[in-house]
Amino acid sequence: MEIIIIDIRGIKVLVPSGDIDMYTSPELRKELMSLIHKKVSSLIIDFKEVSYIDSSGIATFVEGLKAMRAYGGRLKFLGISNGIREIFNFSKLDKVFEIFKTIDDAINN
Amino acid sequence: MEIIIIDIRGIKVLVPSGDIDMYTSPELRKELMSLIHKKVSSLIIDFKEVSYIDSSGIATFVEGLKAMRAYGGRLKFLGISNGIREIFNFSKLDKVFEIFKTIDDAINN
Amino acid sequence: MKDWTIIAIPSHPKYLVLVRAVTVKMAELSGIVDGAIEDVKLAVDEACSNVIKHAYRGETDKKIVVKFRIIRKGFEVIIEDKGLKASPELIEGRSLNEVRPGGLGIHLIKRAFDIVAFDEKRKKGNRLILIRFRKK
Amino acid sequence: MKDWTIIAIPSHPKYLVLVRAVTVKMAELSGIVDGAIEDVKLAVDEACSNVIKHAYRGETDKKIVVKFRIIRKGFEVIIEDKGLKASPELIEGRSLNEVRPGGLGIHLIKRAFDIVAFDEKRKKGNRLILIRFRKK
Ligand SMILES: Nc1ncnc2c1ncn2[C@@H]1O[C@H](COP(=O)(O)OP(=O)(O)O)[C@@H](O)[C@H]1O
Ligand SMILES: Nc1ncnc2c1ncn2[C@@H]1O[C@H](COP(=O)(O)OP(=O)(O)O)[C@@H](O)[C@H]1O
Repeated sequence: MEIIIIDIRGIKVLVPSGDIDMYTSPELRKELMSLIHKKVSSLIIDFKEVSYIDSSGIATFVEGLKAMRAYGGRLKFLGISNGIREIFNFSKLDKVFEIFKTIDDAINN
Repeated sequence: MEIIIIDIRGIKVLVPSGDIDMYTSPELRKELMSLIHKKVSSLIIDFKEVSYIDSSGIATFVEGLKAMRAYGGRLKFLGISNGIREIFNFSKLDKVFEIFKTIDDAINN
Repeated sequence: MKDWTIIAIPSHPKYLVLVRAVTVKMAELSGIVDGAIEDVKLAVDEACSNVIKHAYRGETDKKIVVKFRIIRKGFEVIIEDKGLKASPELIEGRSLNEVRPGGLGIHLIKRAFDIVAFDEKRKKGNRLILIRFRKK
Repeated sequence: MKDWTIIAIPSHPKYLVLVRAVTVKMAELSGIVDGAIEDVKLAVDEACSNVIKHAYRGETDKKIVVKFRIIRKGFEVIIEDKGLKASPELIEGRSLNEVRPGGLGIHLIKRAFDIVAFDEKRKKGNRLILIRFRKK
Protein backbone atom coordinates (compact mmCIF):
# COMPACT_ATOMS: atom_id res chain seq x y z
CA MET A 1 0.00 0.00 0.00
CA GLU A 2 1.07 3.56 -0.69
CA ILE A 3 -0.65 6.72 0.45
CA ILE A 4 -0.72 10.09 -1.16
CA ILE A 5 -2.42 13.12 0.31
CA ILE A 6 -3.71 15.84 -1.95
CA ASP A 7 -5.38 19.14 -1.25
CA ILE A 8 -8.50 20.02 -3.25
CA ARG A 9 -9.92 23.48 -2.58
CA GLY A 10 -8.55 23.39 0.95
CA ILE A 11 -9.85 19.90 1.72
CA LYS A 12 -7.43 17.05 2.31
CA VAL A 13 -7.97 13.94 0.24
CA LEU A 14 -6.18 10.80 1.36
CA VAL A 15 -5.61 8.36 -1.51
CA PRO A 16 -4.36 4.93 -0.44
CA SER A 17 -3.43 2.49 -3.20
CA GLY A 18 -2.91 -1.26 -3.16
CA ASP A 19 -3.87 -3.69 -0.41
CA ILE A 20 -4.97 -2.52 3.03
CA ASP A 21 -4.40 -5.43 5.37
CA MET A 22 -2.99 -6.21 8.80
CA TYR A 23 0.48 -5.41 7.45
CA THR A 24 -0.30 -2.05 5.89
CA SER A 25 -3.15 -0.69 8.04
CA PRO A 26 -0.82 0.62 10.80
CA GLU A 27 0.72 2.94 8.19
CA LEU A 28 -2.76 4.02 7.09
CA ARG A 29 -3.74 4.61 10.72
CA LYS A 30 -0.69 6.81 11.25
CA GLU A 31 -1.48 9.03 8.25
CA LEU A 32 -5.19 9.17 9.03
CA MET A 33 -4.75 10.00 12.69
CA SER A 34 -2.12 12.65 12.07
CA LEU A 35 -4.64 14.51 9.91
CA ILE A 36 -7.44 14.00 12.40
CA HIS A 37 -5.30 15.24 15.27
CA LYS A 38 -5.18 18.55 13.44
CA LYS A 39 -8.99 18.58 13.71
CA VAL A 40 -9.60 18.98 10.00
CA SER A 41 -13.31 19.66 9.57
CA SER A 42 -13.64 17.39 6.52
CA LEU A 43 -11.46 14.56 5.31
CA ILE A 44 -12.04 12.65 2.08
CA ILE A 45 -10.75 9.13 1.53
CA ASP A 46 -10.55 8.17 -2.12
CA PHE A 47 -10.72 4.38 -2.50
CA LYS A 48 -10.35 4.21 -6.25
CA GLU A 49 -6.83 2.69 -6.06
CA VAL A 50 -7.59 0.32 -3.18
CA SER A 51 -7.38 -3.26 -4.43
CA TYR A 52 -8.21 -4.93 -1.12
CA ILE A 53 -9.36 -4.07 2.39
CA ASP A 54 -9.64 -6.39 5.37
CA SER A 55 -11.19 -5.92 8.81
CA SER A 56 -8.10 -4.18 10.16
CA GLY A 57 -8.47 -1.55 7.45
CA ILE A 58 -12.15 -1.17 8.22
CA ALA A 59 -11.41 -0.92 11.95
CA THR A 60 -8.94 1.86 11.17
CA PHE A 61 -11.64 3.88 9.42
CA VAL A 62 -14.17 3.21 12.19
CA GLU A 63 -11.63 4.55 14.63
CA GLY A 64 -11.02 7.59 12.44
CA LEU A 65 -14.74 8.22 12.11
CA LYS A 66 -15.28 8.11 15.86
CA ALA A 67 -12.36 10.47 16.47
CA MET A 68 -13.73 12.96 13.91
CA ARG A 69 -17.28 12.79 15.19
CA ALA A 70 -16.00 13.67 18.66
CA TYR A 71 -15.19 17.19 17.42
CA GLY A 72 -17.89 17.44 14.75
CA GLY A 73 -15.61 16.61 11.80
CA ARG A 74 -16.78 14.64 8.77
CA LEU A 75 -15.09 11.64 7.17
CA LYS A 76 -16.20 11.13 3.56
CA PHE A 77 -15.59 8.17 1.28
CA LEU A 78 -15.19 8.28 -2.47
CA GLY A 79 -14.50 5.78 -5.25
CA ILE A 80 -15.89 2.75 -3.42
CA SER A 81 -15.90 -0.29 -5.72
CA ASN A 82 -18.69 -2.86 -5.67
CA GLY A 83 -16.49 -5.33 -3.83
CA ILE A 84 -15.70 -2.90 -1.02
CA ARG A 85 -19.28 -1.66 -0.97
CA GLU A 86 -20.40 -5.22 -0.35
CA ILE A 87 -18.11 -5.55 2.66
CA PHE A 88 -19.43 -2.27 4.07
CA ASN A 89 -23.02 -3.40 3.53
CA PHE A 90 -22.33 -6.73 5.15
CA SER A 91 -20.69 -5.04 8.14
CA LYS A 92 -23.64 -2.65 8.42
CA LEU A 93 -21.22 0.22 7.95
CA ASP A 94 -22.74 1.50 4.71
CA LYS A 95 -25.15 3.53 6.86
CA VAL A 96 -22.40 4.74 9.17
CA PHE A 97 -19.88 6.01 6.64
CA GLU A 98 -20.76 8.85 4.29
CA ILE A 99 -20.22 7.52 0.79
CA PHE A 100 -20.13 9.81 -2.27
CA LYS A 101 -20.02 9.17 -5.98
CA THR A 102 -18.04 12.19 -7.18
CA ILE A 103 -15.42 14.46 -5.70
CA ASP A 104 -17.75 17.45 -6.14
CA ASP A 105 -20.51 15.75 -4.16
CA ALA A 106 -18.01 14.90 -1.47
CA ILE A 107 -16.72 18.46 -1.24
CA ASN A 108 -20.03 20.31 -1.49
CA ASN A 109 -22.21 18.06 0.55
CA MET B 1 -5.24 -20.01 -20.96
CA GLU B 2 -7.94 -19.69 -23.58
CA ILE B 3 -7.51 -19.77 -27.34
CA ILE B 4 -9.58 -18.13 -30.01
CA ILE B 5 -9.00 -18.53 -33.71
CA ILE B 6 -10.04 -15.79 -36.09
CA ASP B 7 -9.87 -15.51 -39.83
CA ILE B 8 -8.53 -12.27 -41.33
CA ARG B 9 -8.67 -12.05 -45.12
CA GLY B 10 -8.38 -15.84 -45.37
CA ILE B 11 -5.49 -16.09 -42.93
CA LYS B 12 -5.92 -17.86 -39.61
CA VAL B 13 -4.91 -15.92 -36.53
CA LEU B 14 -4.51 -17.87 -33.31
CA VAL B 15 -4.98 -15.70 -30.22
CA PRO B 16 -4.05 -17.38 -26.94
CA SER B 17 -4.78 -15.48 -23.73
CA GLY B 18 -3.50 -15.95 -20.20
CA ASP B 19 -0.59 -18.08 -19.05
CA ILE B 20 1.10 -20.59 -21.36
CA ASP B 21 2.83 -23.08 -19.10
CA MET B 22 3.35 -26.81 -18.71
CA TYR B 23 -0.33 -27.14 -17.78
CA THR B 24 -1.80 -25.22 -20.69
CA SER B 25 0.71 -25.78 -23.51
CA PRO B 26 -0.70 -29.22 -24.48
CA GLU B 27 -3.98 -27.48 -25.33
CA LEU B 28 -2.07 -24.87 -27.34
CA ARG B 29 -0.14 -27.63 -29.12
CA LYS B 30 -3.39 -29.36 -30.07
CA GLU B 31 -4.90 -26.23 -31.62
CA LEU B 32 -1.67 -25.25 -33.35
CA MET B 33 -0.99 -28.67 -34.81
CA SER B 34 -4.53 -29.16 -36.02
CA LEU B 35 -4.16 -25.98 -38.13
CA ILE B 36 -0.71 -27.00 -39.33
CA HIS B 37 -1.91 -30.45 -40.34
CA LYS B 38 -4.18 -28.70 -42.80
CA LYS B 39 -1.01 -27.25 -44.33
CA VAL B 40 -2.10 -23.64 -44.01
CA SER B 41 0.43 -21.54 -45.95
CA SER B 42 0.55 -18.80 -43.29
CA LEU B 43 -0.41 -18.83 -39.65
CA ILE B 44 -0.33 -15.80 -37.36
CA ILE B 45 -0.01 -16.07 -33.60
CA ASP B 46 -1.14 -12.94 -31.78
CA PHE B 47 0.55 -12.73 -28.38
CA LYS B 48 -1.12 -9.56 -27.17
CA GLU B 49 -3.20 -11.38 -24.52
CA VAL B 50 -0.42 -13.72 -23.39
CA SER B 51 0.52 -12.91 -19.80
CA TYR B 52 3.21 -15.56 -19.42
CA ILE B 53 5.10 -18.12 -21.49
CA ASP B 54 7.49 -20.78 -20.24
CA SER B 55 9.84 -23.11 -22.09
CA SER B 56 7.09 -25.63 -22.80
CA GLY B 57 5.17 -22.91 -24.64
CA ILE B 58 8.28 -21.91 -26.56
CA ALA B 59 8.99 -25.56 -27.39
CA THR B 60 5.46 -25.84 -28.76
CA PHE B 61 6.06 -22.96 -31.16
CA VAL B 62 9.48 -24.31 -32.19
CA GLU B 63 7.75 -27.58 -33.02
CA GLY B 64 5.07 -25.75 -35.00
CA LEU B 65 7.65 -23.74 -36.87
CA LYS B 66 9.57 -26.85 -37.88
CA ALA B 67 6.40 -28.58 -39.03
CA MET B 68 5.41 -25.56 -41.16
CA ARG B 69 8.84 -25.12 -42.66
CA ALA B 70 8.74 -28.74 -43.80
CA TYR B 71 6.04 -27.84 -46.35
CA GLY B 72 7.08 -24.23 -46.96
CA GLY B 73 4.50 -22.66 -44.63
CA ARG B 74 5.17 -19.53 -42.56
CA LEU B 75 4.55 -19.01 -38.87
CA LYS B 76 4.27 -15.32 -37.96
CA PHE B 77 4.24 -13.71 -34.52
CA LEU B 78 2.43 -10.55 -33.56
CA GLY B 79 1.92 -8.51 -30.40
CA ILE B 80 5.10 -9.67 -28.65
CA SER B 81 5.60 -7.77 -25.39
CA ASN B 82 9.02 -6.69 -24.18
CA GLY B 83 9.05 -9.44 -21.58
CA ILE B 84 8.38 -12.19 -24.13
CA ARG B 85 10.74 -10.55 -26.61
CA GLU B 86 13.49 -10.79 -24.01
CA ILE B 87 12.94 -14.51 -23.56
CA PHE B 88 13.05 -15.01 -27.35
CA ASN B 89 16.26 -12.97 -27.57
CA PHE B 90 17.82 -14.89 -24.72
CA SER B 91 16.87 -18.22 -26.33
CA LYS B 92 18.30 -17.02 -29.65
CA LEU B 93 14.88 -17.55 -31.18
CA ASP B 94 14.30 -13.91 -32.14
CA LYS B 95 16.16 -14.64 -35.37
CA VAL B 96 14.28 -17.86 -35.96
CA PHE B 97 10.72 -16.68 -35.53
CA GLU B 98 9.26 -14.04 -37.83
CA ILE B 99 8.08 -11.23 -35.58
CA PHE B 100 5.82 -8.42 -36.86
CA LYS B 101 4.60 -5.19 -35.34
CA THR B 102 1.19 -4.86 -37.00
CA ILE B 103 -1.39 -7.25 -38.38
CA ASP B 104 -1.01 -5.65 -41.82
CA ASP B 105 2.73 -6.25 -41.83
CA ALA B 106 2.13 -9.84 -40.78
CA ILE B 107 -0.43 -10.45 -43.53
CA ASN B 108 1.31 -8.64 -46.38
CA ASN B 109 4.87 -9.59 -45.70
CA MET C 1 -1.83 -35.21 2.61
CA LYS C 2 -0.86 -35.78 -0.97
CA ASP C 3 -3.69 -33.96 -2.67
CA TRP C 4 -3.26 -30.93 -0.41
CA THR C 5 -1.53 -27.73 -1.35
CA ILE C 6 0.17 -26.34 1.70
CA ILE C 7 1.66 -22.97 2.44
CA ALA C 8 3.61 -22.29 5.61
CA ILE C 9 4.55 -18.72 6.54
CA PRO C 10 6.18 -16.98 9.49
CA SER C 11 3.54 -15.26 11.62
CA HIS C 12 4.43 -11.81 10.33
CA PRO C 13 1.67 -9.77 8.64
CA LYS C 14 3.89 -9.10 5.65
CA TYR C 15 3.43 -12.70 4.54
CA LEU C 16 -0.39 -12.52 4.47
CA VAL C 17 -0.19 -11.34 0.87
CA LEU C 18 1.22 -14.79 0.00
CA VAL C 19 -1.68 -16.56 1.65
CA ARG C 20 -4.10 -14.36 -0.27
CA ALA C 21 -2.38 -15.10 -3.57
CA VAL C 22 -2.48 -18.86 -3.01
CA THR C 23 -6.06 -18.73 -1.77
CA VAL C 24 -7.20 -16.94 -4.93
CA LYS C 25 -5.45 -19.40 -7.24
CA MET C 26 -6.73 -22.43 -5.34
CA ALA C 27 -10.25 -21.02 -5.27
CA GLU C 28 -10.03 -20.52 -9.03
CA LEU C 29 -8.82 -24.09 -9.54
CA SER C 30 -11.62 -25.39 -7.34
CA GLY C 31 -14.20 -23.89 -9.66
CA ILE C 32 -15.72 -21.54 -7.10
CA VAL C 33 -17.82 -18.93 -8.85
CA ASP C 34 -15.91 -15.73 -9.66
CA GLY C 35 -17.88 -13.47 -7.36
CA ALA C 36 -17.09 -15.62 -4.33
CA ILE C 37 -13.34 -15.71 -4.80
CA GLU C 38 -12.85 -12.32 -3.15
CA ASP C 39 -14.96 -13.42 -0.18
CA VAL C 40 -12.92 -16.57 0.27
CA LYS C 41 -9.66 -14.65 -0.01
CA LEU C 42 -10.78 -12.17 2.64
CA ALA C 43 -11.98 -14.97 4.95
CA VAL C 44 -8.71 -16.90 4.85
CA ASP C 45 -6.76 -13.67 5.37
CA GLU C 46 -8.93 -12.80 8.37
CA ALA C 47 -8.40 -16.24 9.87
CA CYS C 48 -4.61 -15.90 9.52
CA SER C 49 -4.66 -12.35 10.92
CA ASN C 50 -6.51 -13.74 13.94
CA VAL C 51 -3.81 -16.35 14.43
CA ILE C 52 -1.15 -13.62 14.49
CA LYS C 53 -3.17 -11.28 16.73
CA HIS C 54 -4.74 -13.72 19.15
CA ALA C 55 -3.11 -17.15 19.07
CA TYR C 56 0.42 -15.72 18.80
CA ARG C 57 -0.35 -12.38 20.50
CA GLY C 58 1.47 -10.48 17.81
CA GLU C 59 4.62 -12.56 17.86
CA THR C 60 5.95 -12.54 14.30
CA ASP C 61 8.42 -15.44 14.31
CA LYS C 62 6.00 -18.32 14.81
CA LYS C 63 4.59 -20.52 12.10
CA ILE C 64 1.20 -20.59 10.37
CA VAL C 65 0.30 -23.48 8.10
CA VAL C 66 -2.56 -23.18 5.62
CA LYS C 67 -3.72 -26.27 3.74
CA PHE C 68 -6.02 -26.26 0.74
CA ARG C 69 -7.84 -29.08 -0.94
CA ILE C 70 -10.38 -29.28 -3.71
CA ILE C 71 -13.04 -31.78 -2.73
CA ARG C 72 -16.02 -33.12 -4.58
CA LYS C 73 -18.44 -31.09 -2.56
CA GLY C 74 -16.38 -27.91 -2.66
CA PHE C 75 -13.25 -26.33 -1.27
CA GLU C 76 -11.56 -27.00 2.06
CA VAL C 77 -9.04 -24.85 3.92
CA ILE C 78 -7.32 -25.76 7.19
CA ILE C 79 -5.37 -23.22 9.22
CA GLU C 80 -2.99 -24.49 11.88
CA ASP C 81 -0.96 -22.72 14.52
CA LYS C 82 0.88 -23.65 17.70
CA GLY C 83 -0.30 -20.67 19.69
CA LEU C 84 -2.79 -20.08 22.50
CA LYS C 85 -5.98 -22.07 22.24
CA ALA C 86 -9.02 -20.20 21.02
CA SER C 87 -12.25 -20.81 22.89
CA PRO C 88 -14.70 -22.47 20.51
CA GLU C 89 -17.44 -19.98 21.45
CA LEU C 90 -15.54 -17.16 19.76
CA ILE C 91 -16.95 -18.48 16.54
CA GLU C 92 -20.17 -16.76 17.47
CA GLY C 93 -18.78 -13.27 16.87
CA ARG C 94 -20.15 -10.04 18.27
CA SER C 95 -23.29 -8.27 17.08
CA LEU C 96 -22.77 -6.12 14.01
CA ASN C 97 -25.31 -3.57 15.17
CA GLU C 98 -22.74 -1.93 17.36
CA VAL C 99 -20.35 0.47 15.60
CA ARG C 100 -16.87 -0.18 16.91
CA PRO C 101 -13.50 -1.20 15.53
CA GLY C 102 -12.73 -4.93 15.69
CA GLY C 103 -14.83 -8.05 15.87
CA LEU C 104 -15.60 -8.23 12.16
CA GLY C 105 -13.22 -11.04 11.27
CA ILE C 106 -15.30 -13.98 12.42
CA HIS C 107 -18.31 -12.66 10.52
CA LEU C 108 -16.32 -12.30 7.33
CA ILE C 109 -15.05 -15.86 7.71
CA LYS C 110 -18.56 -17.22 8.20
CA ARG C 111 -19.83 -15.21 5.25
CA ALA C 112 -17.51 -17.10 2.88
CA PHE C 113 -17.49 -20.61 4.37
CA ASP C 114 -20.38 -22.95 5.13
CA ILE C 115 -18.46 -24.84 7.79
CA VAL C 116 -16.25 -22.98 10.28
CA ALA C 117 -15.02 -25.17 13.13
CA PHE C 118 -12.05 -25.61 15.41
CA ASP C 119 -10.79 -29.19 15.49
CA GLU C 120 -11.35 -30.06 19.16
CA LYS C 121 -9.12 -33.13 18.99
CA ARG C 122 -6.05 -30.94 18.45
CA LYS C 123 -3.98 -30.92 21.61
CA LYS C 124 -1.60 -27.99 21.15
CA GLY C 125 -2.46 -24.83 19.23
CA ASN C 126 -5.42 -24.47 16.89
CA ARG C 127 -6.69 -26.13 13.75
CA LEU C 128 -9.47 -24.16 12.10
CA ILE C 129 -11.40 -26.08 9.46
CA LEU C 130 -13.19 -24.10 6.73
CA ILE C 131 -15.33 -25.70 4.05
CA ARG C 132 -17.24 -24.01 1.28
CA PHE C 133 -19.78 -26.12 -0.56
CA ARG C 134 -20.15 -25.88 -4.28
CA LYS C 135 -23.32 -23.89 -4.90
CA LYS C 136 -25.77 -25.38 -7.34
CA MET D 1 13.07 -23.35 9.11
CA LYS D 2 11.17 -20.62 10.86
CA ASP D 3 12.00 -17.73 8.58
CA TRP D 4 11.14 -19.77 5.50
CA THR D 5 7.96 -19.54 3.52
CA ILE D 6 7.13 -22.96 2.19
CA ILE D 7 4.68 -24.12 -0.42
CA ALA D 8 4.01 -27.79 -1.07
CA ILE D 9 2.01 -28.84 -4.13
CA PRO D 10 1.03 -32.12 -5.76
CA SER D 11 3.21 -32.74 -8.83
CA HIS D 12 0.44 -31.81 -11.25
CA PRO D 13 1.12 -28.98 -13.72
CA LYS D 14 -2.12 -27.26 -12.75
CA TYR D 15 -0.55 -26.25 -9.43
CA LEU D 16 2.41 -24.46 -11.03
CA VAL D 17 0.36 -21.28 -11.12
CA LEU D 18 0.44 -21.31 -7.30
CA VAL D 19 4.20 -21.58 -7.21
CA ARG D 20 4.43 -18.67 -9.64
CA ALA D 21 2.12 -16.53 -7.52
CA VAL D 22 4.10 -17.17 -4.34
CA THR D 23 7.42 -16.65 -6.13
CA VAL D 24 6.31 -13.24 -7.39
CA LYS D 25 5.12 -12.09 -3.96
CA MET D 26 8.25 -13.37 -2.22
CA ALA D 27 10.49 -11.78 -4.83
CA GLU D 28 8.64 -8.49 -4.27
CA LEU D 29 9.09 -8.76 -0.50
CA SER D 30 12.77 -9.53 -0.96
CA GLY D 31 13.30 -6.23 -2.73
CA ILE D 32 14.45 -7.72 -6.01
CA VAL D 33 14.31 -5.07 -8.73
CA ASP D 34 11.03 -5.05 -10.64
CA GLY D 35 12.45 -6.11 -13.97
CA ALA D 36 13.95 -9.25 -12.49
CA ILE D 37 10.78 -10.53 -10.86
CA GLU D 38 9.47 -12.04 -14.10
CA ASP D 39 12.82 -13.80 -14.65
CA VAL D 40 12.77 -15.28 -11.16
CA LYS D 41 9.15 -16.40 -11.57
CA LEU D 42 9.96 -18.12 -14.84
CA ALA D 43 13.05 -19.78 -13.37
CA VAL D 44 11.25 -21.27 -10.38
CA ASP D 45 8.43 -22.44 -12.63
CA GLU D 46 10.93 -24.10 -14.98
CA ALA D 47 12.62 -25.86 -12.07
CA CYS D 48 9.28 -27.23 -10.84
CA SER D 49 8.26 -28.26 -14.37
CA ASN D 50 11.53 -30.20 -14.56
CA VAL D 51 10.70 -32.00 -11.34
CA ILE D 52 7.36 -33.11 -12.78
CA LYS D 53 8.79 -34.07 -16.18
CA HIS D 54 12.08 -35.63 -15.19
CA ALA D 55 12.27 -36.48 -11.50
CA TYR D 56 8.66 -37.74 -11.36
CA ARG D 57 8.44 -38.74 -15.05
CA GLY D 58 5.09 -37.07 -15.40
CA GLU D 59 3.49 -38.64 -12.35
CA THR D 60 1.05 -36.09 -11.00
CA ASP D 61 0.35 -37.36 -7.48
CA LYS D 62 3.81 -36.87 -5.94
CA LYS D 63 4.90 -33.92 -3.86
CA ILE D 64 7.01 -30.87 -4.66
CA VAL D 65 8.17 -28.58 -1.88
CA VAL D 66 9.40 -25.07 -2.63
CA LYS D 67 11.02 -23.02 0.15
CA PHE D 68 11.72 -19.31 -0.01
CA ARG D 69 13.81 -17.13 2.21
CA ILE D 70 14.89 -13.53 2.10
CA ILE D 71 18.54 -13.34 3.08
CA ARG D 72 20.83 -10.41 3.57
CA LYS D 73 22.66 -11.04 0.36
CA GLY D 74 19.51 -11.69 -1.66
CA PHE D 75 16.81 -14.28 -2.23
CA GLU D 76 17.03 -18.04 -1.78
CA VAL D 77 14.74 -20.72 -3.19
CA ILE D 78 15.00 -24.45 -2.53
CA ILE D 79 13.07 -27.02 -4.54
CA GLU D 80 12.73 -30.51 -3.15
CA ASP D 81 11.30 -33.70 -4.59
CA LYS D 82 11.45 -37.40 -3.84
CA GLY D 83 11.82 -38.48 -7.45
CA LEU D 84 14.64 -39.82 -9.60
CA LYS D 85 18.00 -38.26 -8.98
CA ALA D 86 19.14 -35.68 -11.52
CA SER D 87 22.75 -35.93 -12.64
CA PRO D 88 24.52 -32.78 -11.51
CA GLU D 89 26.00 -32.24 -14.98
CA LEU D 90 22.57 -31.46 -16.39
CA ILE D 91 23.07 -28.03 -14.95
CA GLU D 92 25.28 -27.33 -17.95
CA GLY D 93 22.35 -27.27 -20.37
CA ARG D 94 22.56 -27.71 -24.13
CA SER D 95 23.85 -25.13 -26.60
CA LEU D 96 21.27 -22.54 -27.59
CA ASN D 97 22.64 -22.29 -31.12
CA GLU D 98 20.69 -25.32 -32.14
CA VAL D 99 17.00 -24.72 -32.96
CA ARG D 100 14.96 -27.50 -31.35
CA PRO D 101 12.17 -27.83 -28.83
CA GLY D 102 13.27 -28.49 -25.25
CA GLY D 103 16.43 -27.88 -23.29
CA LEU D 104 15.73 -24.23 -22.52
CA GLY D 105 14.72 -24.66 -18.89
CA ILE D 106 18.16 -24.90 -17.33
CA HIS D 107 19.28 -21.78 -19.19
CA LEU D 108 16.28 -19.82 -17.98
CA ILE D 109 16.99 -20.90 -14.41
CA LYS D 110 20.62 -19.83 -14.65
CA ARG D 111 19.63 -16.53 -16.20
CA ALA D 112 17.70 -15.56 -13.06
CA PHE D 113 19.82 -17.08 -10.30
CA ASP D 114 23.50 -16.57 -9.50
CA ILE D 115 23.81 -19.91 -7.73
CA VAL D 116 22.12 -23.03 -9.14
CA ALA D 117 23.23 -26.24 -7.44
CA PHE D 118 21.89 -29.62 -6.45
CA ASP D 119 22.51 -30.45 -2.81
CA GLU D 120 24.74 -33.49 -3.15
CA LYS D 121 24.26 -34.52 0.45
CA ARG D 122 20.62 -35.30 -0.19
CA LYS D 123 20.12 -39.06 -0.19
CA LYS D 124 16.71 -39.59 -1.78
CA GLY D 125 15.26 -37.30 -4.46
CA ASN D 126 16.59 -33.88 -5.31
CA ARG D 127 17.16 -30.59 -3.56
CA LEU D 128 17.90 -27.76 -5.96
CA ILE D 129 19.32 -24.63 -4.35
CA LEU D 130 18.82 -21.31 -6.12
CA ILE D 131 20.24 -18.01 -4.86
CA ARG D 132 19.95 -14.60 -6.42
CA PHE D 133 22.26 -11.94 -5.06
CA ARG D 134 21.02 -8.45 -4.53
CA LYS D 135 22.45 -6.39 -7.37
CA LYS D 136 24.15 -3.17 -6.36
N1 LIG E 1 -7.17 -17.84 16.12
C1 LIG E 1 -7.64 -17.33 17.27
N2 LIG E 1 -7.10 -17.72 18.44
C2 LIG E 1 -7.54 -17.22 19.60
N3 LIG E 1 -8.57 -16.34 19.70
C3 LIG E 1 -9.16 -15.90 18.59
C4 LIG E 1 -8.73 -16.38 17.30
N4 LIG E 1 -9.50 -15.80 16.37
C5 LIG E 1 -10.37 -15.00 17.03
N5 LIG E 1 -10.17 -15.04 18.37
C6 LIG E 1 -10.98 -14.33 19.39
O1 LIG E 1 -12.27 -14.05 18.81
C7 LIG E 1 -12.56 -12.65 18.87
C8 LIG E 1 -13.33 -12.22 17.61
O2 LIG E 1 -12.48 -12.32 16.48
P1 LIG E 1 -12.70 -11.36 15.23
O3 LIG E 1 -14.13 -11.42 14.87
O4 LIG E 1 -11.74 -11.75 14.17
O5 LIG E 1 -12.38 -9.91 15.78
P2 LIG E 1 -11.04 -9.14 16.18
O6 LIG E 1 -9.89 -10.01 15.81
O7 LIG E 1 -11.10 -7.88 15.37
O8 LIG E 1 -11.15 -8.92 17.65
C9 LIG E 1 -11.21 -12.00 19.01
O9 LIG E 1 -11.27 -10.75 19.65
C10 LIG E 1 -10.43 -13.01 19.84
O10 LIG E 1 -10.72 -12.88 21.22
N1 LIG F 1 14.71 -32.06 -11.70
C1 LIG F 1 15.31 -32.87 -12.62
N2 LIG F 1 15.47 -34.17 -12.36
C2 LIG F 1 16.06 -34.96 -13.26
N3 LIG F 1 16.53 -34.57 -14.46
C3 LIG F 1 16.39 -33.27 -14.78
C4 LIG F 1 15.78 -32.35 -13.89
N4 LIG F 1 15.79 -31.15 -14.46
C5 LIG F 1 16.37 -31.30 -15.68
N5 LIG F 1 16.74 -32.58 -15.88
C6 LIG F 1 17.47 -33.08 -17.08
O1 LIG F 1 18.16 -31.97 -17.67
C7 LIG F 1 17.81 -31.81 -19.05
C8 LIG F 1 17.75 -30.34 -19.42
O2 LIG F 1 16.68 -29.72 -18.74
P1 LIG F 1 15.95 -28.47 -19.36
O3 LIG F 1 17.01 -27.50 -19.77
O4 LIG F 1 14.95 -27.96 -18.41
O5 LIG F 1 15.27 -29.01 -20.69
P2 LIG F 1 13.98 -29.94 -20.94
O6 LIG F 1 13.31 -30.18 -19.64
O7 LIG F 1 13.16 -29.13 -21.89
O8 LIG F 1 14.54 -31.19 -21.56
C9 LIG F 1 16.47 -32.52 -19.18
O9 LIG F 1 16.22 -32.99 -20.47
C10 LIG F 1 16.61 -33.66 -18.16
O10 LIG F 1 17.28 -34.76 -18.73
